[in-house]
Amino acid sequence: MTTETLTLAKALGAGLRKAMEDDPKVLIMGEDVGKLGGVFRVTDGLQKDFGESRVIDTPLAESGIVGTAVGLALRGYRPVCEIQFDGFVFPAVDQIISQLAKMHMRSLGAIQLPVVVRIPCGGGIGAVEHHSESPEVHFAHAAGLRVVACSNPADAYTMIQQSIRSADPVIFFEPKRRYWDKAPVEMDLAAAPPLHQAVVARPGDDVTVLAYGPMVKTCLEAAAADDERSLEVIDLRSINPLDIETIMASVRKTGRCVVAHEAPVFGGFGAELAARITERCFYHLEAPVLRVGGFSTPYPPSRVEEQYLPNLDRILDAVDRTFGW
Amino acid sequence: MTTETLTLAKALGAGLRKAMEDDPKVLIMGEDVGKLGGVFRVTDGLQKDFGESRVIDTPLAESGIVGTAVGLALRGYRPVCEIQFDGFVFPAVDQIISQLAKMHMRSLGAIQLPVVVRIPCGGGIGAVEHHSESPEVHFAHAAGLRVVACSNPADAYTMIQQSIRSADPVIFFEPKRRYWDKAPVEMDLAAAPPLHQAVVARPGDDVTVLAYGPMVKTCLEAAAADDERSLEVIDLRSINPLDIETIMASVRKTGRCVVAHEAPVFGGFGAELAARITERCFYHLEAPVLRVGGFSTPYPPSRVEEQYLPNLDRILDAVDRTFGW
Amino acid sequence: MTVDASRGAPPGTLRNSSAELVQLLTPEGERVEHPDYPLELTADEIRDLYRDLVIVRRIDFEAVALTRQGELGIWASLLGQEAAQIGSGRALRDQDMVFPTYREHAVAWCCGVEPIKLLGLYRGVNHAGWDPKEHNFHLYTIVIGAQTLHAAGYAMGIQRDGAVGTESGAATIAYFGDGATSQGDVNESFVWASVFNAPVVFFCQNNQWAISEPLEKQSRIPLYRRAQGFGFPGIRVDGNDVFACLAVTRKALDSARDGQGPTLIEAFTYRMGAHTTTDDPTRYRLEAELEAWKLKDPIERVKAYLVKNEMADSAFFDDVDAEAKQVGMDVRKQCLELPDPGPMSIFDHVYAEPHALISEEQEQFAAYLAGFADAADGTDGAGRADEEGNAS
Amino acid sequence: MTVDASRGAPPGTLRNSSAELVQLLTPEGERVEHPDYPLELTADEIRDLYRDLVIVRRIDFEAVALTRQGELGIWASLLGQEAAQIGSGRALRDQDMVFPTYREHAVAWCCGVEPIKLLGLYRGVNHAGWDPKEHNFHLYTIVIGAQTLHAAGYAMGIQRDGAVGTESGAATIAYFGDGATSQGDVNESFVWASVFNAPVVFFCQNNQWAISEPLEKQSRIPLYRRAQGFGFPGIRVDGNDVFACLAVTRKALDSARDGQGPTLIEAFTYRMGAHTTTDDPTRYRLEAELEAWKLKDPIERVKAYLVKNEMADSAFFDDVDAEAKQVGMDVRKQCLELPDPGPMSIFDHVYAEPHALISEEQEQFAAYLAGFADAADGTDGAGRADEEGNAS
Ligand SMILES: Cc1ncc(C[n+]2csc(CCOP(=O)(O)OP(=O)(O)O)c2C)c(N)n1
Ligand SMILES: Cc1ncc(C[n+]2csc(CCOP(=O)(O)OP(=O)(O)O)c2C)c(N)n1
Ligand SMILES: [Mg+2]
Ligand SMILES: [Mg+2]
Repeated sequence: MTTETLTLAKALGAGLRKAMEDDPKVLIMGEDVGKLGGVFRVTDGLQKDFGESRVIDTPLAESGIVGTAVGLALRGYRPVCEIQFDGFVFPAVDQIISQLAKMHMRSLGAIQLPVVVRIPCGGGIGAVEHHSESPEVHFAHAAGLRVVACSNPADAYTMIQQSIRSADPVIFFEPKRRYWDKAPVEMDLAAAPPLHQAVVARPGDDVTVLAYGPMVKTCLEAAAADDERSLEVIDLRSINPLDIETIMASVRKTGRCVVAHEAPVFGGFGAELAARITERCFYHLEAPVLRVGGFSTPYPPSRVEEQYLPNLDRILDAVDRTFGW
Repeated sequence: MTTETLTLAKALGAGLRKAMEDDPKVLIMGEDVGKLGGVFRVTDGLQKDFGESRVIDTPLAESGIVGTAVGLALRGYRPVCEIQFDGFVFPAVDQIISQLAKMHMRSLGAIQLPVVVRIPCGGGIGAVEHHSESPEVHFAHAAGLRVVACSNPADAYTMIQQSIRSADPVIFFEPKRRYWDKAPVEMDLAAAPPLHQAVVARPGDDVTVLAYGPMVKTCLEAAAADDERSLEVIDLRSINPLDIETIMASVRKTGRCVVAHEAPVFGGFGAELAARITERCFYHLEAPVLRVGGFSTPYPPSRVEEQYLPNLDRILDAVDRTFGW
Repeated sequence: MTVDASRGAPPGTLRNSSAELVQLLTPEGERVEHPDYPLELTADEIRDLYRDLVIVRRIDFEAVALTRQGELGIWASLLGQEAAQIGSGRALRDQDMVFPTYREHAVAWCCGVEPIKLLGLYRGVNHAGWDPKEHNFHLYTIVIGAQTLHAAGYAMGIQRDGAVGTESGAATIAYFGDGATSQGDVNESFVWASVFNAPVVFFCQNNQWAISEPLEKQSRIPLYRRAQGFGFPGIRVDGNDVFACLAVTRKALDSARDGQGPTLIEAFTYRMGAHTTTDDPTRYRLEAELEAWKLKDPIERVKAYLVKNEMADSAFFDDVDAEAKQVGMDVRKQCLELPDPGPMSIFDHVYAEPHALISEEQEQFAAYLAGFADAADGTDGAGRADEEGNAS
Repeated sequence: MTVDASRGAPPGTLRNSSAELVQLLTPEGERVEHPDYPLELTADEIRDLYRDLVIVRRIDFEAVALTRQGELGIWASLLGQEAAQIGSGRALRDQDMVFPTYREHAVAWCCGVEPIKLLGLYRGVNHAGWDPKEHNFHLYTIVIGAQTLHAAGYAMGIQRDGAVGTESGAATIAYFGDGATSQGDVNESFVWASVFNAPVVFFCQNNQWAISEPLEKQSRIPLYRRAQGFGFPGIRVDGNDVFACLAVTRKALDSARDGQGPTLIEAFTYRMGAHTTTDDPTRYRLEAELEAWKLKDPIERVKAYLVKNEMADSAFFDDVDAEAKQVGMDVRKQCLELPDPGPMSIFDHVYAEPHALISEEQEQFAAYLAGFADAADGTDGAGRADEEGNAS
């Protein structure tokens, strides 16, 4: 067991590097992933070490990136596509939802498409419009995809490798405002939980708080700040498939649940969580599952984004409300 | 008050024609909408009567259709775009979600985009793949859009006109397997309920059944078939904004609720309904809101679609289960 | 091939620029030579091409009939496009990979895909009935243009495998229609193929129509010139001339395999039938156009050539007809025997690896169906539940 | 402009094909004539162009400085592209409509958009600070290429208004970069514009880079030739030559307004600065390239021309510098004064008409914020709640 202290961005880079070393079929492709190492430097140094044929600066077109990745996977490669920012995944939605997601089923299992689409997501970095979106529910709803979100450097390192090894396509969300967070990373994959397992990030007794990606840290801070109640924070890690067992065990214990994500609440993934949990834990719930998320508006200008994004106060406010029911 | 008996497709055509007569700025655009009148003949005869400059056969590209419609709207027109089938809206998702939906907000209200995007949706007509999708939640989740779904000829006629008059962009879902259903249509718009109002399609006392688009008819059939219980069927008509008041009034009365749609349950619009209803009616609910929908798989080959689509039996099974809680 | 800077042809001329066309066999069955496309074919080879053409037309005919009889949900007929597909399909080598639309039945034939396998999609029993790897023939793609990017990516994989510029060099061929040239994806695939110099042949069957829309709605200049804008060669070939399609595609594939990068081939042809069996072309096009194209029939000219050159006698033609008829009857029989999928098949192959949600829904649905079986009450749902036996 | 059928230029030549370039003013300030682009400018007009160039560079400089000082979140500098933007921008008439990217600050200047209004987006106080209708200058578009379709659609609207081919004819101009040419949307806009013969000028500033990617990643032939593939004229102009950009754009706009349809202009220029203030070009490009382009500076050559032809004396240059400095200082001051949006502004303008969900969330959030105000307990959230006063 070796441990290194890395930022989340560097942990992803290390995971990508490891995957490329382990399997010569792994390719990196996207805009500016080569010499520049991506705008967040996640792929820094990879082109230098693995060459231009494995780390491919592509033309500027997201549908093209995913569409050609599908073709490369058909030829036996394992492409890892980078979408530069969340807001730029939409031109690729057709290739992702109609092609990538469905091909295994359409071919009656003859074709596997082990493609990973990395998407830096979420707000909080003071960016201009289209650079702070949280489009996860679009992919969670598209059968045939696996959808995961890492929240910390250790998971970033293992989950990216597990995703690349997956025989199915994986949409991999990276919490961009956590790219610079540092933490110890266990470099031995064997120790890691399975890709689609949720983990209790902080045990507690009074209320279950569910989050994934960037919101995990915020929820942990909220839990730490609450002196009165004991919050159990679960990092979902995977949103499709969902580890409903871990969630149920917690909610049945606490009887209360708050879900937090950055995407707008309306039609967001929190809706699925709330609906599913209520079905499973109806008689255990002391209050409805409450959702904290972005408002049902376009992502606002950055000078007001802190108000838009769920923060510690809004999460604790929701926790309070579950006790007031 | 004049009434005509029309199919849903013809009612839409009549509504479009009326809108074009009323306002010279209204345009129709899409693939095959001209001479052919669209593959479902909804725009039949319009090009002949209004000319090629108002009924535009476009090049074959959905992003282009919506993107140029945005431009036409910026110039003061009111384009009504037809997407030939649900599965072909994905190439236009970027123009819809990142451009059409956001422009009013981005311009601080300076720009209005009265664009309607008509999407024939859902399955049940024995079609090949990509022709039976139910992508409504993608748009419901995208702030800045209004999203509606008609279920019968009378609504088709009025709702399309109301949508065209809307100052905001409207995604307009048409239940393709109901295109040939006939019913009397009241030709006077003034009598119609507001676009975003849900209606009680069949009053009942024991359980609330929520549906929109193609599932309304199925739910009404289920209600008629249930001899034991009295089902109140609500036709949502609008899914964003949602007429939560009408829904709440019903659920508080019945204490039970079943939601039906064709889209996969996981991450589908039913999740939002279940979550929101539970928040509002927590102490009124005798059972969790149950969802009946497509499975979390790609839409299957047509010879098995009747098994995939929620039918009368599956709806009544869910109704039963709400009583067994 | 020279390209002028003109602002596009006036409407009408787009459909008529035979001057720019590579042709090796006239509609009358006369062999013509083209300096860039020498083609040597033995009598056997020509007879084989003829046989191919006749058989695929027959398969298509049978499928249209099956649709009329309600045995298929829909069918996209290749009538009129046989030469474009057989010519290009016979230019393929085993190692090449094909990315078809939904209409490339004759290319499938060239790749050895059993005709019956094409019918599953149209009957509604599956989304694709063959293993693409087995035949190097990818799934049919219905979303217009999407497959062209797959072809470009696959070609980049060929490059990465070092399988370009060698004896056993491989290439991909992407089929698409005239309408498809308007899609972003198709143009992006041109960007990718040219920038990476990938071994792709873009084979556009310009059948003059995209459902009801004539070519003028997609372009104001001949489509083969699109390639110019991306810096690779474009060539227009008589799509009803199987010799020319063979020669032109062979050269383009050789060039791709050899590391010379992509070529766009526009096969100038005509959709003799409806767009699909649900379409009604009388609403939008003139009978006269169809009549004019009948004179350019892709099969008749090969027959005329064979007869003129005494390469075939009536016994041969009778044999081919008989064989075609037999293939048609086999397809019909196999179609009627295609098993319906059982309800539980809905959950098959959604993921390659186990997936909790699928397993859960699968179990729930099985239990639900079992409930009907237990009750055996003869309702609609229960009736269908009986089909479960067919689930794979 | 002739186009050969070559398979694309070998790498490197793409950046160097000055032979194909329309140039009216050399880097040394020598006036050259081009038969297709006669241009008569008075001394006043030339001085005005010079003034424009200097002022927009100064505004840009100020914005970069403001970003360094943390007053803007990011800035996309136009350094080096002033001539392309001023030349094309000054070719516009009032009735024309501009569809910019995020870098067209100098075009905005030509359209009368007050510089401060451009800063809101970059400071993060709004997504766009101007009314597009007021200036016929659309919102900045960040999603690469999306605006080109808006321009094509708007141009179709101009056609429908009968405002083509008349004295007061109007046109649209769509700006985009070299990288954008790979996007599906941009190619679709070429299809639309050509098929409908719409009055659009596509103005591509080829500044050689798309963030870190050199032109070779987007195309293997010069970009202006892309238009050939769609059947409309493409022309390459020296993008650092304000005269040539003016003349070429004027002609293209005239042609569009006159009903001759679209033109693609490739303004061959160079991004002298970083992609944006968050970019570090030393990671991917050589200093030498920058040095070479410094010799082609768009402002210096106009200055040299003015001096050589005794059209301006040092007093004039001093005046312009002073004016530019003043504009810069004004922008700085106005920037610091830009009010932050209040939290409740999040809900403004999401819809043009009342929307139940927005109203509900708005009320809930107001109540939530009011809770903090009541408690006045000084936590983080409450602190922010105080900003609510600024809500519009
Ligand atoms: C993205 C997309 N949009 C629309 C359709 C509906 N559609 C099916 S075929 C077709 C016309 C295709 O024309 P073309 O590319 O010329 O091919 P052809 O059918 O003539 O072979 C259309 C519009 C589709 N399948 N995919
Ligand atoms: C659809 C989309 N993908 C990616 C990006 C991120 N991005 C912003 S600018 C840029 C490069 C643009 O290059 P070019 O078109 O040459 O314009 P330039 O910035 O050089 O003016 C990229 C990749 C984006 N804004 N939109
Ligand atoms: Mg066609
Ligand atoms: Mg550039």
